[in-house]
Amino acid sequence: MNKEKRDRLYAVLCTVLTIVFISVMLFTVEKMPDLGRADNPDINEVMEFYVEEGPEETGALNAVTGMILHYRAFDTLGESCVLFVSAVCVFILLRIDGEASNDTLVAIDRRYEPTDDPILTQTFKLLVPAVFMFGIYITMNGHLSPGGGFSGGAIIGAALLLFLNAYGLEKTERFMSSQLYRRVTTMALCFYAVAKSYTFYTGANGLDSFEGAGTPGNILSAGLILPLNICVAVVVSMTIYSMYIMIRKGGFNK
Amino acid sequence: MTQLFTLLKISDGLAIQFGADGLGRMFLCLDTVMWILVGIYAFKYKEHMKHTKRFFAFYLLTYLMLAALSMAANYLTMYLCFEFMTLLSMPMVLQDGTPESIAAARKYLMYSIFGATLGLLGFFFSAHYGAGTVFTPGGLLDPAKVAGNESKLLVVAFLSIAGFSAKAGMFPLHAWLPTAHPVAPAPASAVLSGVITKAGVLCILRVMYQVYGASFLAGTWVQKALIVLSLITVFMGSMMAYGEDLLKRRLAYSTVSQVSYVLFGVFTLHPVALLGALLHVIYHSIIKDGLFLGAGAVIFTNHKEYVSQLHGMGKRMPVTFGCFTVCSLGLIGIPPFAGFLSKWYLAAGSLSEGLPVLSWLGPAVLLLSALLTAGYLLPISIHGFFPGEGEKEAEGKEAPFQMLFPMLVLALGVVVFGVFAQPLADALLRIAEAMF
Amino acid sequence: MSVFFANLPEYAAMILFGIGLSNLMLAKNLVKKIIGLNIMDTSVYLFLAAKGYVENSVAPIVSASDLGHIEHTLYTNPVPAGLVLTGIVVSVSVTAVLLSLIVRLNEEFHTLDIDEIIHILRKRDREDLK
Amino acid sequence: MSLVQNVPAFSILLLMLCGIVCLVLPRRAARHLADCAIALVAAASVALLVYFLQGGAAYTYSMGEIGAPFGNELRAGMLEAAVATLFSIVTLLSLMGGRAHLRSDIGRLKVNLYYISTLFLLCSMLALVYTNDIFTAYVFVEINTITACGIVMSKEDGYTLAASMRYFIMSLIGSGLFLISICILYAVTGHLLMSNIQEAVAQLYAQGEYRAPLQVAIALMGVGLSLKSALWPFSSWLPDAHSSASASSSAMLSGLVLKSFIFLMIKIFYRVIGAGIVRTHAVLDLLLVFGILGMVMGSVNALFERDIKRLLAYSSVGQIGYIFCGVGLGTPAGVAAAMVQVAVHATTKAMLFCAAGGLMDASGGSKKFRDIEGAGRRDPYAGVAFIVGTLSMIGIPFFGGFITKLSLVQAAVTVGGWRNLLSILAIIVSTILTAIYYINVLAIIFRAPETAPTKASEKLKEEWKKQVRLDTEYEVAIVLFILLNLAIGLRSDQLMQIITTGLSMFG
Repeated sequence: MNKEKRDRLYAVLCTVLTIVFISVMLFTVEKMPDLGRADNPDINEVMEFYVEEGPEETGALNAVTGMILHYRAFDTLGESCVLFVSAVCVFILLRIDGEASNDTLVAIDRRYEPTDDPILTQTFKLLVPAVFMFGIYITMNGHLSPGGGFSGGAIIGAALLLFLNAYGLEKTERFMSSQLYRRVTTMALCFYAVAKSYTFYTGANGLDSFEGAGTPGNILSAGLILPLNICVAVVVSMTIYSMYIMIRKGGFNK
Repeated sequence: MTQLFTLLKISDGLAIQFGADGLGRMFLCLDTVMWILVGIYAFKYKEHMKHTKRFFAFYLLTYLMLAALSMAANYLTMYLCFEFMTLLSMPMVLQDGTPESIAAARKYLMYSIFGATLGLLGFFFSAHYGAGTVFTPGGLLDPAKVAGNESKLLVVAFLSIAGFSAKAGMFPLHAWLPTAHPVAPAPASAVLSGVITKAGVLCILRVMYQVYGASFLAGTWVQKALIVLSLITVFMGSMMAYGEDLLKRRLAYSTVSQVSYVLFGVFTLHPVALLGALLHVIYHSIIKDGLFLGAGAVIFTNHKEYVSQLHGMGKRMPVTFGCFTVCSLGLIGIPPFAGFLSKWYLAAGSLSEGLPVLSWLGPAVLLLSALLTAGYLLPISIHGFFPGEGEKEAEGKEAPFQMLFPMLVLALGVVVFGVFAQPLADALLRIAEAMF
Repeated sequence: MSVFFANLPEYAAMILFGIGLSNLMLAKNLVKKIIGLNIMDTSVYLFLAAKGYVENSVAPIVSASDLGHIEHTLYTNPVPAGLVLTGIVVSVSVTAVLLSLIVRLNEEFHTLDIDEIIHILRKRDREDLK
Repeated sequence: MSLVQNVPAFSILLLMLCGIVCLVLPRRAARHLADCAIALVAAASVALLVYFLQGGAAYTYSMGEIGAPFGNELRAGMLEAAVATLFSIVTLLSLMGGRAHLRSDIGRLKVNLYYISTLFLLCSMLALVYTNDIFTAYVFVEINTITACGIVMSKEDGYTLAASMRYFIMSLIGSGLFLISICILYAVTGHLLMSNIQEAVAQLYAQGEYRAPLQVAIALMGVGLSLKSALWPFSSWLPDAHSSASASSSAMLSGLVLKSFIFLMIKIFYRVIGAGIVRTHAVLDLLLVFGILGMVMGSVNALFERDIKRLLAYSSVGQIGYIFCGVGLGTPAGVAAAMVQVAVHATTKAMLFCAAGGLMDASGGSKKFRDIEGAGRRDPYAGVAFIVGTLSMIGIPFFGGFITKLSLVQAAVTVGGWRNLLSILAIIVSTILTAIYYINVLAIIFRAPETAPTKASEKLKEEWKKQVRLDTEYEVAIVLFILLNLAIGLRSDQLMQIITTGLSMFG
């Protein structure tokens, strides 16, 4: 059975498999609880607790952020680790260490830098401060308004890339060096892990923790949630920037 | 099994336990005597061999495992010793290191491991369906557990017995014997065919009589199939040996057929036939070791491996060929010598067993194969002593005395056990009765 | 008829999942496989978001004033929203690793077809054996 | 809550912390930190196991002070503690065993990245073992997949990159299906914690509501996780990935990563859905049939291999078939047999992969059979390791393999019917095939140089003559592996007792 026949058979098999899969799933979804009805199984005491007692207990008006960073914090710690580990994998793959001379970089055309088109650089220079401010606002008010560490971090990451394209590699690398990346990411994640293991330990063993809720509504009201939001934002933005620089240049600074 | 010695106990189901019963003691004596005689022979034969230290190390380790096997008190210990005896006896086959010997050793290992795995399957089932684990005459299967699924157990019984018979060279799994013997050094092949095949027979005896129990297997398709297989081997072994020119391969084929004599006696599940089988175990060990040591002596002194080269060798090597002839007569079953009594009991036991066709077909095949045995053994002696005028007589000198002494002892044994067989037969009859 | 349209977003999600799955299995080009993967994951998040929706309700962000007496039926379910957030981060990181793998594979084999890459590797094996 | 009950959370968070800190440490410091962290976690798991052996009951450890149905939870029992101990010890030994290969395979500056991936791999495996919340399980399944690819990719040659791409795509299909089944279960029951879901599912089954979504969710869960743990039809990626990675990575991949997904599947079948409901479901028969096919096909493929690591990888596919056969039988005895095989295969296969690394060192770094002739004599540690591995695989009593076969056959016999017949047939066939190709390997690595009709090139001949300098860490690791194997073989009764009581506590 030569190659084409095998590929055709594989293609036919896959399409048939997918069609069967879609039909089975449509059949099951049809049997599932209807959309939006108030008495669905998932509108139960868990959801009620998160929406009603959540804000008082955690001080976060945004119930989703309260749930993510206080009740299901172990999940979100896993989340940040997923980001961290994927950054490590990208380093393993793309980072060119030390001895790679300039011509290898040119050979893989990783020295490519867009010619600085005046219109773009001027608009970027106008946009960069606004985007930074917006990102920081989203992160800081994560527990009071929609947003939080992940979305704020993504916006700050995007702002960093804008800065890189506006001011070019040399200026960016003056402050975005490899040491900075490693130290800041490690500090943020270590703070996150240590803070959360403290709350896990005290919670599980029934000790009372200092984490007060403060008066819900103003910035410092949500105990640990604000610092954790900042850490998550730092990790997310750093990861986005490092992945971009790895694919583009294979390293932080040469 | 009177009192048990537990070497290692993991749980009630898994333990290494040893206990001496009649059967075990008989096999232990047989192994020990054979090992001493062949050992004396090997001390002289080792001048032809490289790596002699390695050979004797594995020679003794195999003896250790054989002794442990005969003393094993439960299925697990027996399987463990059987497996290690295979692994330790394999280096003796590849002693010369030639590519053929490596191929033969690998074939030997593959057949034995295949057989042992089937035996392992038997252990799993006996562990699950058995009342206890120690060998008990009449079988250790718990009737309550066995009630529903006899057919399943019969299949497993057939597979495990067929597995162990791989070592005893029964028909479907016999191919390793004719390839292993020509390449192995003479003492190794003497021990391999004389005693190690009997280990397979011992395992089959234990499994048939002391795990499943004679009553469980009597009259079933398993017994009939096994008897048919053994008869095929008996006939096929003698036919193949008849046409074989390489002396050691001829003797290997004769081993295949003679051990199946024993298996035929074991499978008929009748005390007298079992007595015949046990007697034949002893007689065949003595005779086959004598034959192989004779063949080894011929190879050692005059480097002649083919039967056609031995015309007139009897005059040059009178003692060797004398013992060779005595052993051949014993194997054929001529009355005053050892072989006759065992074949007699085998035939008597099979006839009184009453299985429809097989009870008379068995003795007929045995008789026919006895004639064939005469056909492939006597010409060696006849041409050896009375070569025709025409052919050129082979030159050569007699083997050294250290090699002749074991052959003489064995030949003497064939005569003694032939004539004064009654005490031996009574002892073995008691063992045979105790098995049911 | 209303029953059919009751779960419209879930139907869309399942069909999208099927499309993503088939794309992931059938596409020759690796980048297309990654696109298929993203379609698959996004469809799951659509399914989750649809599960959290409660008719005429608002996002679960309470105002400071009515902290004491919150009526949970007015708000949508926050749990699926949290799961979607986590899921999106997982998809982002997995896609990043896959894309960097594709960059390295392209540098090494100069092709984006995984079957061709395997073919090249098998040829390398055969040369070593000779 | 005594101190030792914090061990599950402590070990996961400690590994996470050390993994994060390794980013800033240089190569040597990262190595020492990784070793100490894993050793500490191993010791803590042993302490937890002793706590349970002295009669401690299974307990749930809620992360943060919230009650049951709300926050995240871990659940620890005797079985989880035993599996965690096994995973951490085997990871430590694999790292030690493959240390020489780490220096040669991985770029000097990237070794600390390798240690980060290993630490997070073990952290995610322990999280999968302990977690009582299915969405946390999904998150750590993803970490597991990414880090497993990380340790394969760190060797950075053409084979590993292609292999990890195929592995990644196959795994992502698996986790996509797993995520869909989690969403369906959540939509139907409204809970994410395993014990709460079980109550809701039992109640739904009683009322007969949402029967179709539950059935589909169970089926997707089974297919998704078996896809990730290389059950036979989905295992085309396994031989490339495990044979091209460096010695310690393939040891960890083959020994542990596949097992963590299987343990998660057992946990979901028996704690999320409940034993009664799962036994009536057809997915168990599906797993049984594919497990049986895997046992046979894995061994058949391994027969024709001419490369030591690909042979071991194909034999892993066969051994995984044993585990799925045990799970597929559905009875507690079947699951116990599967867990015994998890323990035995983890130690044996990891040892064999480290020994294969030693063989490659002794024969100029080549994996081909014709180059490693007589390597067993040049590197006696690898030789003895392969002997012990072969004896265990053949099923010699008082070795690991024998205990697996014994417990699996006894589980199959109690089930009876076609399942019993097929699984016993498969066990016998796969044992014989395994015996054949392992004896083949022994014959090759112990062939005396002068008798071997080698086709090896001249350059290789002096390579063989050169005395092999083995580093002590590799020797210590192999010796400890052998002792671990013998311990499992000889203490099998206690292992079986731990597993059965663990399973009874499991529900």
